[in-house]
Amino acid sequence: MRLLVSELTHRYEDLTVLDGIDLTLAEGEILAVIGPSGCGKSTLLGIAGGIVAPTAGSVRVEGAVPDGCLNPITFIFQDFALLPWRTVEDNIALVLEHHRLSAAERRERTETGLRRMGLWDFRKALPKQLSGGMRQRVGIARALAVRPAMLLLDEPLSALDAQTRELLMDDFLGLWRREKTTALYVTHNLDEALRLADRVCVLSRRPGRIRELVTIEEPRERRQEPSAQAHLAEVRERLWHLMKAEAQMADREIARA
Amino acid sequence: MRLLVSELTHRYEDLTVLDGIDLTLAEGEILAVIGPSGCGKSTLLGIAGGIVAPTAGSVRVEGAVPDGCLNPITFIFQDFALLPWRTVEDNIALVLEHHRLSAAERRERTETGLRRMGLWDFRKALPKQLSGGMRQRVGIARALAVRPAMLLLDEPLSALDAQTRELLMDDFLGLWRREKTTALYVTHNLDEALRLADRVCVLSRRPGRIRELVTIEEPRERRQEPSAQAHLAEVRERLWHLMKAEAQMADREIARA
Amino acid sequence: MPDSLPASPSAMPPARPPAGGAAGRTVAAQPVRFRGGGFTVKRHGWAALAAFAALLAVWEGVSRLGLASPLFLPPPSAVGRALAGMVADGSLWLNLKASLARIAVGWVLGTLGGMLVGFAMGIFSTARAVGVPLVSAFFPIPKIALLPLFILWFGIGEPSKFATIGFGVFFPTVIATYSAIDSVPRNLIRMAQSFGLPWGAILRSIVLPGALPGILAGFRITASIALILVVAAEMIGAEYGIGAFVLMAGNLMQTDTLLAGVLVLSLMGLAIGTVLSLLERRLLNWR
Amino acid sequence: MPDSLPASPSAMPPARPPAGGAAGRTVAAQPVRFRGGGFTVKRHGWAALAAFAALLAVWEGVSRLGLASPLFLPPPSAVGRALAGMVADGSLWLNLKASLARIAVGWVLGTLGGMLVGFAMGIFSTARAVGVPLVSAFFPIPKIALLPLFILWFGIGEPSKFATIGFGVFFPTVIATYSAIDSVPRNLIRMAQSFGLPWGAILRSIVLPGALPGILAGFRITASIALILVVAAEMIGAEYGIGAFVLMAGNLMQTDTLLAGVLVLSLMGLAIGTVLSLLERRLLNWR
Amino acid sequence: PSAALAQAPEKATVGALALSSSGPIFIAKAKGYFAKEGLDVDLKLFTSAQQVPVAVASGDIGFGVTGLTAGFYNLASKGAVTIIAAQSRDEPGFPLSAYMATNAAYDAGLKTPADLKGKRIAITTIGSTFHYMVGILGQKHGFTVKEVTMVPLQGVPQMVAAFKGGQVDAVIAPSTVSRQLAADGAGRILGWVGDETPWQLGALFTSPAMIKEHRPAVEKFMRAYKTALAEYHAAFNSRDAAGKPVKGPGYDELLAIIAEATKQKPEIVAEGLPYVDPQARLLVEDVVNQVKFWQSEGQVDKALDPKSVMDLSFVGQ
Ligand SMILES: Nc1ncnc2c1ncn2[C@@H]1O[C@H](COP(=O)(O)OP(=O)(O)OP(=O)(O)O)[C@@H](O)[C@H]1O
Ligand SMILES: Nc1ncnc2c1ncn2[C@@H]1O[C@H](COP(=O)(O)OP(=O)(O)OP(=O)(O)O)[C@@H](O)[C@H]1O
Ligand SMILES: [Mg+2]
Ligand SMILES: [Mg+2]
Repeated sequence: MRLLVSELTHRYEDLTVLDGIDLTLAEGEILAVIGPSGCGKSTLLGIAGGIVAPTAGSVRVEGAVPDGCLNPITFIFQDFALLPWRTVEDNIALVLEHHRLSAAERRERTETGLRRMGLWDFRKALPKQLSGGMRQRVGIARALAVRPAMLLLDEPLSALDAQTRELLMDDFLGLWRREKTTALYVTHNLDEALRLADRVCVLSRRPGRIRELVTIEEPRERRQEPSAQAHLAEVRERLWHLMKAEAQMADREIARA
Repeated sequence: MRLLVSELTHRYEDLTVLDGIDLTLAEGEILAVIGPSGCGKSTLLGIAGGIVAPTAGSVRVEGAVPDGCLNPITFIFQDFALLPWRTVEDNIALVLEHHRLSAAERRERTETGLRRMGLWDFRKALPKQLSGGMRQRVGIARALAVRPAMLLLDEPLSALDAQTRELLMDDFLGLWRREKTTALYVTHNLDEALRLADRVCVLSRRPGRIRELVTIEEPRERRQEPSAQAHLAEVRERLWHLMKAEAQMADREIARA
Repeated sequence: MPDSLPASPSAMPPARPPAGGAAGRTVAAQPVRFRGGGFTVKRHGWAALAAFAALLAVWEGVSRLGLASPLFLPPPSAVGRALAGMVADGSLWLNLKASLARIAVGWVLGTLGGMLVGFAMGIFSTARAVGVPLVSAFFPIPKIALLPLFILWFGIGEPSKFATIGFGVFFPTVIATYSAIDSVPRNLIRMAQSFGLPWGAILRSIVLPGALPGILAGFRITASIALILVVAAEMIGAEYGIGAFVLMAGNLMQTDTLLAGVLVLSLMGLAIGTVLSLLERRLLNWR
Repeated sequence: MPDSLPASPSAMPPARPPAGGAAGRTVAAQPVRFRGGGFTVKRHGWAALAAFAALLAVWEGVSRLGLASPLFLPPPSAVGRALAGMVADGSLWLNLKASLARIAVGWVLGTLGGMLVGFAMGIFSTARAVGVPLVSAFFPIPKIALLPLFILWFGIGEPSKFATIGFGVFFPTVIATYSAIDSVPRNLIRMAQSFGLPWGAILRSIVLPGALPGILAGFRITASIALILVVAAEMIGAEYGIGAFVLMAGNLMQTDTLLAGVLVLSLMGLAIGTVLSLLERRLLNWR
Repeated sequence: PSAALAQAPEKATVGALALSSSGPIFIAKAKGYFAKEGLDVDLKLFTSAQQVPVAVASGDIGFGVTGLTAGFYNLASKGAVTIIAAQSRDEPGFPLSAYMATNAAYDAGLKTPADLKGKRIAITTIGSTFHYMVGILGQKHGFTVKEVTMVPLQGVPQMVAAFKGGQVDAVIAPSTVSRQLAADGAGRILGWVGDETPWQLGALFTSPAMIKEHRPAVEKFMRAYKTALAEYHAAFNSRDAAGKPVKGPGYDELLAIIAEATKQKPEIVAEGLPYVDPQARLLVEDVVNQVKFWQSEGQVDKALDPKSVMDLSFVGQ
């Protein structure tokens, strides 16, 4: 599925957070969005997912929807958003409950998700019994259960420790290799963007405007190889250069009380 | 100040979290401690700081204490631990209040901390009005106000976004260049350890034992230079190799309910 | 995939889910459907006033139309007249003054005692272990059942009234206080210990301000309880007081005067609630 | 640095802080001093029993030594005898049954009504805006003041008793419910919306279970209130009931019987508290 | 009404307090006099006199017997209740309520009821029978209620507690309570209300609607009530020349009925049996005085015509 964002502007009361965003995601593309804190990244994602109503401008989708898709545009959250009172498998079942699926189909989808994410042995566990990494795996399994056409990821790894982050990035790469789902990936972390994205969209400090769209030429599969490092270091340098001043200023800005 | 940890073992009820730790920190050394989640890193730091009473073994200190030191062993916390009801300057003043300092001395220490951390304009702000990075800067200013001989840092950057993390690492480097304070730095993040530490202590999964003590040969000041990258990449590879299996297993371990 | 699928797959789940395994579809460009919103609290300043006005209108209407006998439900106009009468002959102020003094003293005593015990239970494990069951045993004892004993213990003067209100306020304050102390973030206490702050300073600078929100929330409940108990308290030989006034009106079956007294209690409740809101906004502006 | 500095600088702040700017010192190897601990709640199962035993002993002692007249404060042995008498002649069960039925029905009605209104106020902004001031106006109205009107409105049978308890329970339940709904994490609701869950499913699967802890905490308060109000309720022409029993014992100045009745109320409070704890442990095991 | 309807017993409920002053009602019920009239009468017991007329006003019960209070007259003034017959009354030689002084007050000179002027007297509530008793005592001895301090304590137990604790100088207490207090040495009985100021303590009442719509039923109720009254009067109200009680016909049987209904020991009941008029006639003068007294106290609407609170057609006065 393709995403077409045009002339998008958003205001919370009198605070403008997004200003004239124009953006197109190609079928199967992964676009990373980086930008200083408070610049409107989560808002942009919310608008793309139909959770926030934009003040002006439009977000449209078109293109292929996979077989059996129940929720074409699906979020993966930073805080996992698991129901603490449901077991792992019931958390996944939640998003299937209000669809008319056969019991077998429902079971099949839950089980596939559990197995793919290595959660099978933990299907009866409550979220509180899981580590952060396991919880995000549940979040991913839940998203996969609806067979999405597009994933919106809002800093999916930033609540995790660095080691678990590395492990989950491998999971994501495996996922995309199989599914080719279009994805909008919001992050603060240049390394994540460099590892996962086809293009990186750099937003300015609030009100968020597109400062630059940087394409990473190296294919995803080869980015771990030594030969790729030079190009990646160069892109990294360029992105960090774009970011640093904005980040410094944003960090020193007193939040609205 | 030097830190001498010997034969340290700690149990919470019947859960052994640290087992026979022997460790020596040299004067002015920065030792990073990495290890999977739940392996006892925070416990080790708590014991070193006199906040947790060890089950067995001893932690001793000796050596130089800087001029005007009020609290030789001082923590910097992951969650900043600021009093939300106090302004920035009063949060710093808190740790000076119960000492018999002259008003001038107290003012001087607070002001120095505020200015050094670029907080002067925010001295009247409440913590809720600050970004995460600014909050941790207040935490650092507070620690500096007591002129510590040794800093214990428990994942001081892991609650921050990647960009702010980069900025604060620069602050830490500046700090150590001036103060030469001994430091025990707990982190999950290999990049932080590689950027800041003299040596890296890798702990095993719970019960935490020392798996290896890796020395980073490259001096801290030169680690950003291209010539250092080869050595650092090699150390990184080695550390990640030591970590990965343990991290994977720890991540999949159901926490004690 | 069955062709009963809707043409709009955007953010909308298909109305009939797929049963088979045909190939995926392609959809034409279409806007993302909004599916958020709701579950937030917006302010509607006018609504409260409108509600009160509507309530009064319905009440008056019911009486005017003769749907309820004025004995059973005197119309607001009659209640208003009774209230105006109280204002005119000065009895409102006389009664209000007497009750306010009792509420103030009783509430302050109960609150101080409750906070003291609550702090002890919040800080010392032994005090907690002893206190919790005692509180749950004594809390549900109805004050009115003990009135004769209160007279024997405290006489019929003001002390027994202070005691009635004070005991009613004491137990909820104890519970609110120790729960509030439980909710003080432990990391702040560990921080203070790591900087070598003495025990007293930790109590004063961390535990007390950290428990303040919970304690203030408790005040909201105990203020209502104090108002409720002023009637029980003034059962005991009170000459003046809103509670005594209401009791007398009830005994004399003067339902309009009774409701006028109840209205005064209600207004006192609203007033105290407002004061507490202001206090919270001032003291807890750091939240 | 002044030489008045203690030899132990480890985790201990210097007793006399430095005033001047001499050079740093060096200290010999010494263990890090422990400065943590405290401010946690440990369980002391025995303490509660010991406290109750001590309380009873002192009370009995005071009576035995003649420090308090048996009319004013009958010794626990006399209260125990009175209670045994109630058990023997079956009146305990008769009274308990009547009161339990009233508490149960009144509490259930008040709770259902309160949860319904509380849910409306938790979900709809307009209901909230209308409800909050109405609740703060009606909450502090003392039920005993309204007894004469309750008789007129609900008669002298069981309905007026249910109403007394029900209204007492209603308002705290409303407050507990809408506060509990406020505390349901908004991110879970946004998640459900993003998966296209219908409004009713969000309510059922997310808002209701998420609000449960707060609602159960409210039950603790309303259970105590129901016990307190059973006495007020049974002021209205009740033949049997613990409240009526206590009132009658008071009328006959039988203080030992009175306290036996109060003891029964207290034990009911403890029993209900225990049941709620078990319920919480079962329903909220996910916390 | 058809024959079938006439055969089915008519339902009625009567409210009363569990006191011996309600004796005639208990007797009429226990001995089946209501049933004989074709009435199925339910007895509803209350704990406070104030609630009985309210229950009549609300339509929960058809009849009530209890003491007359200001609240009663307020309900009467709103057309909710009407007195149709007498209940008990305070009569010389019948010790129902005692004026009692604490020992301290007695020693300080409170020796007779006339000395109560200027003293602190515990009563149940403003507008209660106790309040009126203070009022008529004042009428007799030339003081107004303003010249005594009445301490309303809502209930007898609180009054006893305040009396024992020395919080008040005096109390007007029911005979059982006052004898107990005197026996305990907590205070002294100064005299009896019946001896000092005889008055119409209680009445049988119903709602005007009842009289209007179910007059035959009211008449049946009255016949049964009067039968019981006469029996009660014969058994308990006889006195010998010295004023000592004489056991009349059926004494033990009726005493047992009342003891059963009030859940008290017969000996206790026997000590406090009040006087009743065998024809259920009211002390009309006193009822008028009561209304005027409450009106002068500002507790009953001045517009109320004292005569309008009574319907004397059933007792033929
Ligand atoms: N519901 C809301 N009402 C009012 N202001 C809001 C709301 N949500 C967000 N904001 C404000 O809008 C701005 C942008 O918020 P947003 O969450 O989109 O930023 P972000 O780029 O995701 O930031 P971060 O990197 O910290 O996640 C912030 O200043 C925030 O305070
Ligand atoms: N006060 C305590 N009582 C009981 N168990 C505890 C306590 N504190 C920590 N633990 C347990 O001890 C183990 C080690 O905890 P610790 O916080 O030292 O680990 P850590 O290495 O800092 O983990 P992380 O990387 O997640 O911060 C964990 O399993 C934890 O659940
Ligand atoms: Mg965001
Ligand atoms: Mg830790």
